[in-house]
Amino acid sequence: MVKDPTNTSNPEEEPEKTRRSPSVIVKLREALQPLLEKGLADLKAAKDYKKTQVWKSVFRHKLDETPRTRALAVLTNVFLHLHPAKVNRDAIKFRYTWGMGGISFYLFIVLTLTGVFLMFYYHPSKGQAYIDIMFLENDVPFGSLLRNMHRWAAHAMIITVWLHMFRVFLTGSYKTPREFNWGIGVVLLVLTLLLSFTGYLLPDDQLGFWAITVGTGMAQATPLLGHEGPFGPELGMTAFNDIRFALLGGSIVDANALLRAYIWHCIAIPLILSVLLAVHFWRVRKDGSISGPSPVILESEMKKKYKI
Amino acid sequence: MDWVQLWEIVSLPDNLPIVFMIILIPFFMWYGFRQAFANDRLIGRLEADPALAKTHHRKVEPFREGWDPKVHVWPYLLRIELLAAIIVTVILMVWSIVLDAPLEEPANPNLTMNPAKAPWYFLGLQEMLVYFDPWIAGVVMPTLILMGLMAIPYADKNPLGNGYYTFRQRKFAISAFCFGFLVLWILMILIGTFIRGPGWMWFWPGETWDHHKLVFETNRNLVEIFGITAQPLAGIVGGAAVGLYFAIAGAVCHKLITWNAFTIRIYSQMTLTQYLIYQFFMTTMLALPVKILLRLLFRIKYVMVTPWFNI
Amino acid sequence: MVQYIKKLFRKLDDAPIPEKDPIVHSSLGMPLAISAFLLILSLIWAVYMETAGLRPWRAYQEEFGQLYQNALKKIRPQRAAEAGAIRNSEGYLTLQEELQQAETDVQSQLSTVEGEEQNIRERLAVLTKPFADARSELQATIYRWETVKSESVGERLSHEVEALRAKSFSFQFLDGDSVTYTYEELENTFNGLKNRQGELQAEKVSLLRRPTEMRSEMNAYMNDRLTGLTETQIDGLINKTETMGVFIRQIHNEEMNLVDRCESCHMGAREPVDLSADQMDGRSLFASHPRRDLLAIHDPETFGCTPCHNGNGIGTVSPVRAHGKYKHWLRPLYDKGNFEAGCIQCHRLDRHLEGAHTFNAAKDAFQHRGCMGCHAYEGFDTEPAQMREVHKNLQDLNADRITTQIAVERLLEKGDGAETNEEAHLAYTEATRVTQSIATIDADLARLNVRLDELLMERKRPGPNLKEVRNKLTKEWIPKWISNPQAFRPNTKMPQFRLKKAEIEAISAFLWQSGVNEPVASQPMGDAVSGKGLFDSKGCLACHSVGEEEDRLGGDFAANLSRVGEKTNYDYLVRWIHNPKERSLPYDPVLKHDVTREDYETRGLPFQFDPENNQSPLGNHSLQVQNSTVMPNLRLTWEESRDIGTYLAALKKETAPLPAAPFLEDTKLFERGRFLTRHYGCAGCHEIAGLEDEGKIGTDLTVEGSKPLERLDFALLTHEAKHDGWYNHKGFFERKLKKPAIYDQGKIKRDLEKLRMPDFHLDDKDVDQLTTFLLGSVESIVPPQFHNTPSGQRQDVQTGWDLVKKYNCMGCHQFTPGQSKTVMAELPFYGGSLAEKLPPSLVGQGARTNPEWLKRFLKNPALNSASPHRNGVRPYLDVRMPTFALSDNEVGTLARFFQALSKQPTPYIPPELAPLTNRERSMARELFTSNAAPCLRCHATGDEHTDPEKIAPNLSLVKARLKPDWTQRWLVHPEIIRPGTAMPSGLFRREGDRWVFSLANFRSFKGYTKDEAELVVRYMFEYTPEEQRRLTRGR
Amino acid sequence: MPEKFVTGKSSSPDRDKASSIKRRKFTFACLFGFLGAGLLMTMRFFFPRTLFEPKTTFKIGYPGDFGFGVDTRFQEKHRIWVVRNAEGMFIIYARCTHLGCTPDWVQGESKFKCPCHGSGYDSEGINFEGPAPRPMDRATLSLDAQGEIVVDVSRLFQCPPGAPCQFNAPGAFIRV
Repeated sequence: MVKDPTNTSNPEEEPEKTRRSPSVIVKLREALQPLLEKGLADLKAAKDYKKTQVWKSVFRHKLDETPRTRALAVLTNVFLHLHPAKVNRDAIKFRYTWGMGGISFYLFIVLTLTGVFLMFYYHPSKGQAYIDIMFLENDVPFGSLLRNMHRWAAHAMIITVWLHMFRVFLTGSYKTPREFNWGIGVVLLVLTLLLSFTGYLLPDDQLGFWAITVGTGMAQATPLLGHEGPFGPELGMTAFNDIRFALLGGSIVDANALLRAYIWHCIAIPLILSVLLAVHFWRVRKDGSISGPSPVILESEMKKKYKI
Repeated sequence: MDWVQLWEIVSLPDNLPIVFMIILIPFFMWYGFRQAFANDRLIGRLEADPALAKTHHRKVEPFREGWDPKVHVWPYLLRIELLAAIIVTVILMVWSIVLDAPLEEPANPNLTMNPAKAPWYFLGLQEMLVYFDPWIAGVVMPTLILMGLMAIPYADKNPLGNGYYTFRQRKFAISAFCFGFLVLWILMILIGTFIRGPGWMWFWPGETWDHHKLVFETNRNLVEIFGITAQPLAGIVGGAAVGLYFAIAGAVCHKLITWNAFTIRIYSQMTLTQYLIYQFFMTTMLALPVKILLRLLFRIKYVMVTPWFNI
Repeated sequence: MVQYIKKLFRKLDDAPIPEKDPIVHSSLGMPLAISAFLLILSLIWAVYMETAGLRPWRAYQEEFGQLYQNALKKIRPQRAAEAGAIRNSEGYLTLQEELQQAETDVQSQLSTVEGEEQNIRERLAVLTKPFADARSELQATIYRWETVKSESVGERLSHEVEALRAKSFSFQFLDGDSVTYTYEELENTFNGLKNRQGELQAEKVSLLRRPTEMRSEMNAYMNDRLTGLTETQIDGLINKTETMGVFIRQIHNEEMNLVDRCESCHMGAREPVDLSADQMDGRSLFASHPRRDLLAIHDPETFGCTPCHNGNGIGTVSPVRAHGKYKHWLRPLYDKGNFEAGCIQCHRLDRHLEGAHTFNAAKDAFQHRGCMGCHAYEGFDTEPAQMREVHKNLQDLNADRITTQIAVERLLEKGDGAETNEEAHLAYTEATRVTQSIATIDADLARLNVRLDELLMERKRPGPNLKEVRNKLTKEWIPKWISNPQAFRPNTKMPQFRLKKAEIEAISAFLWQSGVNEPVASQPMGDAVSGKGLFDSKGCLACHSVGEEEDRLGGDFAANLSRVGEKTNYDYLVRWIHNPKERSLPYDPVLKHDVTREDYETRGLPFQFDPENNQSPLGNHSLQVQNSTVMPNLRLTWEESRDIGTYLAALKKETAPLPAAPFLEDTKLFERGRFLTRHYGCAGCHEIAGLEDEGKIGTDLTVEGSKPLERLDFALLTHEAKHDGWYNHKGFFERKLKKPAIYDQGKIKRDLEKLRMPDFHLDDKDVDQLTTFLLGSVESIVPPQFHNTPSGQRQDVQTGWDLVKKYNCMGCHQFTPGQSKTVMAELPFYGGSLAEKLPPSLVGQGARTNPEWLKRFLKNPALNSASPHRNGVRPYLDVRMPTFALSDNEVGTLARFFQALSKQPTPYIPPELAPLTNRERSMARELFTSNAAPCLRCHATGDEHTDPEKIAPNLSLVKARLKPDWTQRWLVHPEIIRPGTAMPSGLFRREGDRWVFSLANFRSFKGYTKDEAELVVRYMFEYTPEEQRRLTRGR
Repeated sequence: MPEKFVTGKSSSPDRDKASSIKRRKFTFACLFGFLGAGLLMTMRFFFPRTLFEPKTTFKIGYPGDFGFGVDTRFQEKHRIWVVRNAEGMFIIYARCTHLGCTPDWVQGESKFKCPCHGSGYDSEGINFEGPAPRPMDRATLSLDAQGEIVVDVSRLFQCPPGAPCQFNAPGAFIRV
């Protein structure tokens, strides 16, 4: 039968074997020899780890600085592959893009992370909500840091999104073939504002309460759908069945409103937003990567049909 | 000059983003137009010299033969992105450590904050509430803004300036957008934040926000100036006034789109629908400042008064 | 750098094109490195903030631990010394011996018991496991057997069970002997052993009982004598300081929804050792709570800190946040001066709160400075409201009565007109039934009317009745006074209104012209010297004062009379002194005008009105027949009144005649004046013709403290306030009270738009007190079940205090041991031996007197109508217990108050005393008459001729007045009950279980075995005027 | 054929390569340091400094209120059994030492039986059957100044096999 090496290397047995006779030691050493070699071999192999099966399973390609690798690095990485392997040499210039789209996306990620953490300590119920925020500030480690980052990132994101839109307009990047993506961009902008707005109520303090009251107060003036809007009353709108009610889940800003704001803020809107984001990015790629900077076209070169 | 007051407003944590904007917007205006003008000069050169136009790589960015027109994303783009991410993170961290997110008194329906302001990014709309009824300022206007924005690509027939900064080739589009974005949105926000004090009253920067300030703001309707109050006459006259405005504004907008040969060429390519979209949104947009001026200069509340709605 | 900036601003298109591809050959290494470094820095910063920057309590706790330990080590030795002393005290040692004795006694038995128990324990140790196994196996099998379906299996199982039962177990015990049991035996032995073990343990306990008791006794002995912690406890604390971790100390109480972390920094607050600031080297935040007594009543585990102190209990990130001293926290920590504000939200219903000086002072001020004249506040000046209510009910009832009356008549008619007898019968019975209901209505009506009369008596106004101005005042003086009361009479409670000259004239004119025109009987002059004597001795100075600044004398409850001569009309003054309640004309609260002499005459009624005949001639309802002043009637004779009047009338400062004021007669000013008087709310404090029922013109202050800051009108000072840091409730109240007009500052208003609150010239102390009061007047954040809502006797006490304050009883009497000296006691006339001439202290009054008698006494302190000009109980006192014209309701309240104050059971049932036998009576008489016990030499006897030189209360009242048990205690040791009394102590000595008269032994007392003190008491409770005369004849 | 790529640094030969390598190392050190620290911070975040759980110490009345044997009246409220025998009183914390279920007191067989895996304990909480590894734990009890029993279930006494039994430690029982 084959001697199981583990047995021989069993520490209990060893001393008594030694007690018997030197020849046994010799046998033992012989038996152990191949194991030893294997071990050394493994160590050697470990030295250039890039050859190991594990490594290869993770990195599909070499990590040298050849063009091929660089292309693969982008293409084989789920996160990076929303970039093409190569881009217009000038398109990477901050001067052209202002980097606002990317920064907005980064901020969105930051917001998602911090937001998830905040949810661990927040109950969307009247009274408790406010106290939770105070606990966050006073006894949760890094609680206030997280909350601040969440709020400030939200503000920053709004600015960056606006600037992004501004830039896209200035470079005329909404023009054919990118009309549709511009539309999505506008929706994303709105969603960003709504996210921030719904978040405003959650601390359940005066600031949020009145912001929401004023904000939803407008909704009750919606033509036809609001009980104070033109033709609203004529259509039988009251404080209990109009659009504002739908938003607040009541005729006043109260527990229901808080809960609704919470769910819109934490689940519904982020979901929609992420989906649209995906579309947005995908479209950027499909519409031929980012718009420019492309060679200038001269008036004189406008198509014939533009001639009068 | 009440510096304390000024500092109080500026140092309000929630107002900081706006302070940032005051810096960022002009910077990027300059940053963008700097390239636009560079391109315009290039375009000028090329227009003047067809030969050069054939050979030139047609960008202001430096370029030599043999340089790869495309570069690898890894590392050239990614390293920039990494840098950007790090810098943003640092800014955020510092900002969050230095400034606490506001937490005011617990919500109390019986006591309204004075001034009670919406989140700063909606202050433009809230400012509009001064000049229009909620259903316009709060509902119709936002809807129109969005629709208008979405309509832009389809209404703008100008094929030039696609993918590069230029002013000369898109004078009208760019000025119009800047007007909408900077004046009607950003400026309104600034007013709403820094100018509007307690009771939504107008305080010049550095003026003390006095809760007891009294101002002469009694408003009247346009028709009342002519002593017309009785419905339906008032409604009709008001309606007429509104109509009149749209007629004039329409004419102006038409003039703008047929300004010179170039614009006419673009105009010639517009379908009727596109033209109407263009007219509709332009005239509506212009209506805002008009109404605002009417209010600020002539204390006019409504132009058109009907039993169901007022404009 | 510079050229980099140049590059930034250079036109893009004239940038030179580099040789090498700038993208490929540029490096971002440096910027990346720098930004990454900054990233790390920001991270470090964040971690610092988290661990230290935002967690100040960490440092505090470290520091506290150190300081506390030092402090403890300092005090340890003296504690040790004290404990040692006690241990060596002979009492302790004896106990110790006894203990040892007890232990040795039980030693032998104990050892045997323990031996056996030990043995059993060992056996059990061996048995338990196998037995447990066997038992569970057996039970399991049995269960299977019980529940199995099939016969055969059941059969088999039954055998198994048998086998298990039969199975034998053999054991080898440690003590050698080995046994073999069947299961049964095993079970029995096991249980047997268990039971035995139980018995033994019980036995042990009973054996050890005595020693254990001794031990606890010794501990008790030790603890009773220790003044503080023991050495070991201190050591325990020192250990604690070493082991106590650094974490947030938190009090959390669900039902109070309270979370307080105050003790995370203020760690000394509840430590068992009293820590002063300088023990903790000057760090006052570590000192322990200065008022343990309060903590004992308000257990911090339940009440936390913030309910009393305010502040943000959850906050821990910085002192400012935790103390709630920032814009968005609605309940900032109370400042040092205003601590007692915290009491009010739960103790609102308490009129007098033991130990809360500011609280009490503020409430007094609010009542008697006249704040309540303009400002409503829960619990103050309730009479008008009650009156309105009663009036309403009266009207309703009357209406009912009429309707039912009519109903009755209808029914009777129906009965008369009925065809059949039955119908008639039915109708009549119905009628009688309804008539009865009328009777009940009448009963209610009567009750309400009584109550109304009471209210008419109870309602008092802070200011005098201005209908009497024409009789009372020097005409020209009125405008002078109104223009600036303080100038004429410093620290009067009449505030200064900010009036224009014209306004003053108008108001004076209105008041003058609206005054009644009933001439006062003119009085001859009296003797000023005796007047002064009377004034000083009769007790006027308990409320009034004379003299200004340093030579001011007397109380500040009522006016300072130094210059009264300049303003008053002598005749009126005399009438007032004789009976302040006397009005020139009665007021009709229903018809809302004074009833004139004509009204009476036209109806052929005598023009006479007083509490007895107070019905209005104009309808059957009560009149207000008395001035609504708290000034009591001192029952002076007309002579005395004149003398005092003469004396007062002479009190002047400026003798120069006042400038003429013709406008007073100007009728054109009347309406304007009336309007202004109303506008400035004069009627809040004064009774003014036509304005008797004016409402309060001020805001309700019951919850002023929790009014949102935004609603307190800082007017143009808002900005300054924010700037100088007093933009908060405290700041607002303080400044408003100090300078009521302050928030008009800089505003341009028409006179009538200006703030109306007049200037009371409050000193800083008053301001602080009232500020505290207002700060504390909030919507309570404490759930109601934690509030103090006095009921039963505690309520009686509070309602009682209301009256005591209302009538300034403390001016003459002492109520609680804690009360500072009375105004009277501080007067110079009552030095040393004359203390007996002071009004009696009322500490323990409830235990002393019979409430029924007390009521009679309060109604009329003279206790007889025959000769009213004297004191009923202590005729020998110069100072006179006045008649306050209290309503029956008030009298009852006071009686209950005293009972409650000395925790007496109510109602009081006088105990039955055994009647005296003849022998006892003769004994008592002998005692009374003997020179050894000269009771009658000091005690008054109700005899007008002899009483004045007596110095002790009237004995003939004892039966009615006193409670027997108290009387006996008093006889035995008066010195303890009232230190410094003239009543001699040691009249009786203890002999076995009875008290024996110690000053002499009379023949007749030989062989008397009962308690002699009790004998005297019983005699005194049979004491009558006849007996009195008999005795005096005897001498 | 594109020329040889070089990243992160210019390829100018005179440029010192080593320094740029160092710089890169530094940069990555910083970045990974940040991420690592961030991870730790995140973990710390899940352990707030305070809790709002019900009190672990409470009063259950005077020794006189309890007869000999097992008293289950506080099982619902506080999850404890009060046991009194001739020697004194102690508190069994009603948690099976196997997997933490709450056993039931079976009066008939005078034992505690755990519904989850059938562990059985005798009337003093000593395990004698089933998988339970050790007797049920006992809560701290003491008499306050008024002689009332104060129980603290936050400090439990154990009697694990092979380790010293804490059931006789002061606080685990009181003599009455």
